Amino acid sequence: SGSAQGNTNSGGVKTIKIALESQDPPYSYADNNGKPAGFDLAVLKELDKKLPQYSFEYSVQDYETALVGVKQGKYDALIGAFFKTKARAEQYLLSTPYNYYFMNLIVPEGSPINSLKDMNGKTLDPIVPTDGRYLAIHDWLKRNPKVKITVPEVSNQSTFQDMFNSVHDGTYDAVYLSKAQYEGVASTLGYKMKVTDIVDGAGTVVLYNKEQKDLQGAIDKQIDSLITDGTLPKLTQKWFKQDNFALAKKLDVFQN
Amino acid sequence: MSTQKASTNGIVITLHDIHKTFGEHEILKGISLEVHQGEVLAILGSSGSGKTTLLRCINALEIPASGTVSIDGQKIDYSQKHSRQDVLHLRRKTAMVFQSYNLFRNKTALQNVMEGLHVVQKKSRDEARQEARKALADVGLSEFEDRYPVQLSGGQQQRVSIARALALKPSVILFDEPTSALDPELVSDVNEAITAVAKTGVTMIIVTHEIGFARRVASQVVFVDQGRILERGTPEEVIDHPKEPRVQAFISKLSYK
Amino acid sequence: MSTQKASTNGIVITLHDIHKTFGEHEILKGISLEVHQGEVLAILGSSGSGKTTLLRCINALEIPASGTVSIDGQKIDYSQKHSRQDVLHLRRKTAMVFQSYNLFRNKTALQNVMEGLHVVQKKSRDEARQEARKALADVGLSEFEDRYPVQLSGGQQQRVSIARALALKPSVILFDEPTSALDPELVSDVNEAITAVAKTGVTMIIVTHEIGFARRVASQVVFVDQGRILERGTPEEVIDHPKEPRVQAFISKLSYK
Amino acid sequence: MDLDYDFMISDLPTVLAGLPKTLILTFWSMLFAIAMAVVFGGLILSRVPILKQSVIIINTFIKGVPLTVQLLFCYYAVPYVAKGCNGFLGYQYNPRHIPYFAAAVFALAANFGAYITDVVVSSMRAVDRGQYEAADAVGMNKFQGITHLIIPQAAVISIPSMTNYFIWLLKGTALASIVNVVEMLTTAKISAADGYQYLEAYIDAAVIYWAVCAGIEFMMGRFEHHIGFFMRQPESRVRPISS
Amino acid sequence: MPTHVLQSVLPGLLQQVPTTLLYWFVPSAIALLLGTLLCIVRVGQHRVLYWACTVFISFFRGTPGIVQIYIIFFGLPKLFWAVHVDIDGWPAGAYFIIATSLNLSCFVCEVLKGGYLGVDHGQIEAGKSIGFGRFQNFFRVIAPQTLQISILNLKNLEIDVLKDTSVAYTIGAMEILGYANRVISNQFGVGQLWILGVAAIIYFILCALLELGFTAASHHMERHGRRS
Ligand SMILES: Nc1ncnc2c1ncn2[C@@H]1O[C@H](COP(=O)(O)OP(=O)(O)OP(=O)(O)O)[C@@H](O)[C@H]1O
Ligand SMILES: Nc1ncnc2c1ncn2[C@@H]1O[C@H](COP(=O)(O)OP(=O)(O)OP(=O)(O)O)[C@@H](O)[C@H]1O
Ligand SMILES: [Mg+2]
Ligand SMILES: [Mg+2]
Repeated sequence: SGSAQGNTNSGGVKTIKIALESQDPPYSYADNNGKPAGFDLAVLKELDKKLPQYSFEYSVQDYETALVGVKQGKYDALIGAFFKTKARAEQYLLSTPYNYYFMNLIVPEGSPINSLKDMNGKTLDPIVPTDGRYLAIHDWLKRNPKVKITVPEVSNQSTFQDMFNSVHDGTYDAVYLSKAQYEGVASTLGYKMKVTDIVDGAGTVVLYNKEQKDLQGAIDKQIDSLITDGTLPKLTQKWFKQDNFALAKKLDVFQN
Repeated sequence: MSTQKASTNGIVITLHDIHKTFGEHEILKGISLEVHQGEVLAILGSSGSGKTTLLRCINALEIPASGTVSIDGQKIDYSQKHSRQDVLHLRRKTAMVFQSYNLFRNKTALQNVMEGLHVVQKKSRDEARQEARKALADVGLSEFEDRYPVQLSGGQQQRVSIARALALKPSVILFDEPTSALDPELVSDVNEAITAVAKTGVTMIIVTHEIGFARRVASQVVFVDQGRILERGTPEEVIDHPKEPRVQAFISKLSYK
Repeated sequence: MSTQKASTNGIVITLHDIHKTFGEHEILKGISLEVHQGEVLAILGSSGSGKTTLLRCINALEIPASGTVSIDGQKIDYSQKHSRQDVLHLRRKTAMVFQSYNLFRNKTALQNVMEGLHVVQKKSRDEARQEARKALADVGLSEFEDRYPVQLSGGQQQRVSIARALALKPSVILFDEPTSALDPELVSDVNEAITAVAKTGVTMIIVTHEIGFARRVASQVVFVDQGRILERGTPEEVIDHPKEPRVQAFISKLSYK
Repeated sequence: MDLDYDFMISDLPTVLAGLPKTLILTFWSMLFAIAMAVVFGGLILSRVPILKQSVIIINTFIKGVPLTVQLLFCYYAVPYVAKGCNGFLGYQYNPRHIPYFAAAVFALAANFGAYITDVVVSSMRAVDRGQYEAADAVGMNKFQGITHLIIPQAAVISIPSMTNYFIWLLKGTALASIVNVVEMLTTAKISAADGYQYLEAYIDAAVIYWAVCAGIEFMMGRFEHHIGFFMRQPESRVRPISS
Repeated sequence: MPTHVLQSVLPGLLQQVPTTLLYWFVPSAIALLLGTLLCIVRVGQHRVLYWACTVFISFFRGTPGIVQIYIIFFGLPKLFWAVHVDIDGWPAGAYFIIATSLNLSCFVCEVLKGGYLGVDHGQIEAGKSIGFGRFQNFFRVIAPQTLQISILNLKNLEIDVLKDTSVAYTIGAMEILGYANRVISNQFGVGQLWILGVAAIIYFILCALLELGFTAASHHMERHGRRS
């Protein structure tokens, strides 16, 4: 097989097909014209500049299709704010983190909740089990066995607005989400919510098809150098108004 | 050869000035008719003259444009409004044998005959079965009672259809060419069955092309032409000594037999 | 009354030892038959004796269990393998008039007749239309050419069906009770049409219950009983002086006419 | 294809555990869909003025709007309805446990009811006119004729289409995940979330669906064979299209 | 909200209408042909072909659409690659059309089969008796009458295919509902119901047109059944 085995053109430049997840703004999404957009794309563009032997070709794709597509070799790599897990490492090659994803709790104004520990005995807004947040919270709970938080499961993720509504009206106690996502809809809510300090964080990685060892090696090297030379921290500053790498170091989740 | 069965009984069917049109075509152009109880009326006429349509108007399978039909005290005036109940009551006084048989496809021969007895006349299943068996035997189909219509020959289907009507013993039975698929032997069997039922006071109207059969079984004959009754009388009168030239011409064609 | 039309022509149809069963019932028990060109063969027999089945076996609408059928040089031995092409060629030598007419219900009367001429015989649409018109006129249906089957009376449908077969002018035409829904006048019209076509050398096999019609139109008569040919000969022989007791009994029932 | 076969095998029982929910959803939806189709079909066939037109408009609307969108509307509407029913017949509204199962059945039944209405109408119309007349002629009233003769024949005619919709509905229940009803396909999806083996999990689900559908096809085939004897051309008269 | 939705989203949604129609029409046309062929085999007597088709149909009827789409989208290029044909560059829409055509064919086949079994056998015999060959009988007698019986069910299939074009976005082929979902997600779910509502109205209009068209066709086909 290998319809996606990169084609090498006369100049020795290998074309790499990269899928971007389509519905995860601001990290990775398709703009209204269907073109890829988002922070992850900006990272890829930086990487492409550094890798003269490769030329990246982007396509935005639905979440599951993208995952299946990389595994089947239709795409060589996939990006879209993916966390790392052991099970995933068995299915794909994973890069080192090119960014860090931070979770906050969004609670009603005046709520005493400031951290996940304050959530002991309380209930989070429901999360779809296929969502990265679901893994993240359960991972955290495993690391903090004394804290008991109820995480209801649903199969249809409600919109951000509805999540905040159901915390605002007291159905649930907090939404487990990133600050950036809250800010995306804050102005449409009609009321204010409190965003706690960062409660957890994890690196996000590129997923490669298992055959793409070389690509993995090349990109990993460049990610490290882009972090060291400050390109990626600057990029996070531009997109998220904060240096995600510095934050990660502070929270002790930095892995590079 | 035929014997005139003079009727001393009351009138069972009265048709008055029945008109029926399909689209622009006027098929029945004012038919009036009276039939006495126990009488067997044969309707003769050429193809397309409106015989089937007339039978269908009698039991309201076609709704006439105007005119009145009354059967055994049940009357409908088609110029006025009439309810579905009226139609049903009228229809329950009659049974019909269709030109194309119209057996219930999902029922065996026996069930075809039983159905009306059990469902409409509310007879017990056993009683209905017994009567149905008898009716099938009368038309020589005892062996075929468990066959479905698709498994029967043309003549067998036609006989089931006749048995179905006879078993109901309604006031009036309407036959549309009941012997068209039957051989001479069976025609005479059916003739016997019909005559026997007529003796019990059931009135019959039979559309037929078999003049011999008409002469033998009918007490009255009408000749229909282009939606009008041209001549009526006893079989002798109409068949043997027709007055109208049109009827004479029609009957004369028989001579080749 | 009938005239024997002695045949000097060659044999067109040969059936040899045709057997046919439905489930456990053996319907045809070895039928052998020869018909000469231009001959009109009438098949008599009581209801359920297998007449329709025999006709259907001749043009392979039913596949016999064994036996051979050959029509106009085209032969199929049902004991051996035969191809679909063989069946089609055999069938194209024949046309059939069904007991239940089987008109194409989505075609008008005219289209019903044209269909075979245009599609099978590849005549131009105009030519087909002209011939179809003529065939319809022969059976007295010129006015009805644009009607759909449901808008026609039983006899009219039957005549369209006859016209459809006659117009094709095949080697052999098979008629299954072609006059069952026709009045005496039309029977004689149809008789004329059939005789006219027979004169052109077309061979016909007619299943009929109308002994008069058979006698008038047929040059040969066979009597079928319970899947076997009991007697065959000229109309005079079979109808007027039958030898077999079974046939005598059958014919005697006619006497009531 | 590159598949994780170990996962496929180990995941099969997990996915299978979602089957009962799928079957229950299918059962109730089909039941109500048929009930609705019979009523609506009856109104169309009996030509009750106004009602007939209303039914046609309702059906066109139901069919014209994607089921996903309808379910999403249910997703938002049901909490309000449920809140309104608070205290009714002892029902206690709990915003954390919204009765979405009923909503899923409702939406699926309405959708398939609209489709099956056409099956009812066309099958009833396909019964030969002569059969209606024969029923009239033996004196049956409309109801008797329809129940004893027309429906049994229409039922046979409708079996192939019904099988189509039955299977379609079985698979359609997967959309119930929009209103948080977790049936088999969603179970499969969730089971794949950790390792991203979506294709493997879906194939597991597909195998189970396929087996169930084959079962349905077989059953309906037997059923038709059983009740449809009279509609078939006997023996040799059954002939393929071509010969 | 509503006016905003109309101004910003409606033009984009409307731009997707031609694609939607394409994703609807091509599979429909293919399925009519392929479904007919399958149906001929399914009512025929060729045992091997019969079972092959039966398994094929049972697969496409019995498995979730997403699996079929994935198998075509990911599997087909590999299959072609095995014979050294590179179809990897085909647009996603092409795969969607292939998958939908196969799936729809199977449903069409079963609908037609039901219709065929409803055709009065006498009609078919009449065709044979006037000498129609297989194809003539098929096109002149069987097909028109089968179509007449099946048309309501075909209509429903077509309506469903039209709506199911929305599945195309799972492999990145865009049409109305996919576009709506994209816009919704790009604004973090704000205005979800309004945007979907507008999309639903567009679908509804298209489906209502289909419904009208088919009803007219069905009425036309039944003209010969009316007694006056
Ligand atoms: N499909 C079938 N299955 C079982 N028996 C059948 C089938 N078709 C016909 N028969 C039986 O075969 C016998 C002969 O039928 P056929 O139709 O040939 O009779 P026929 O001579 O044409 O009679 P008729 O004059 O009544 O039309 C009948 O007894 C009939 O019941
Ligand atoms: N639905 C219809 N639309 C138009 N004309 C019709 C319709 N039904 C019957 N007719 C016409 O009405 C006339 C009378 O038909 P009817 O069936 O009553 O004839 P009939 O006397 O029974 O003839 P037959 O002896 O041939 O059965 C015929 O000319 C026929 O063509
Ligand atoms: Mg008539
Ligand atoms: Mg016969």
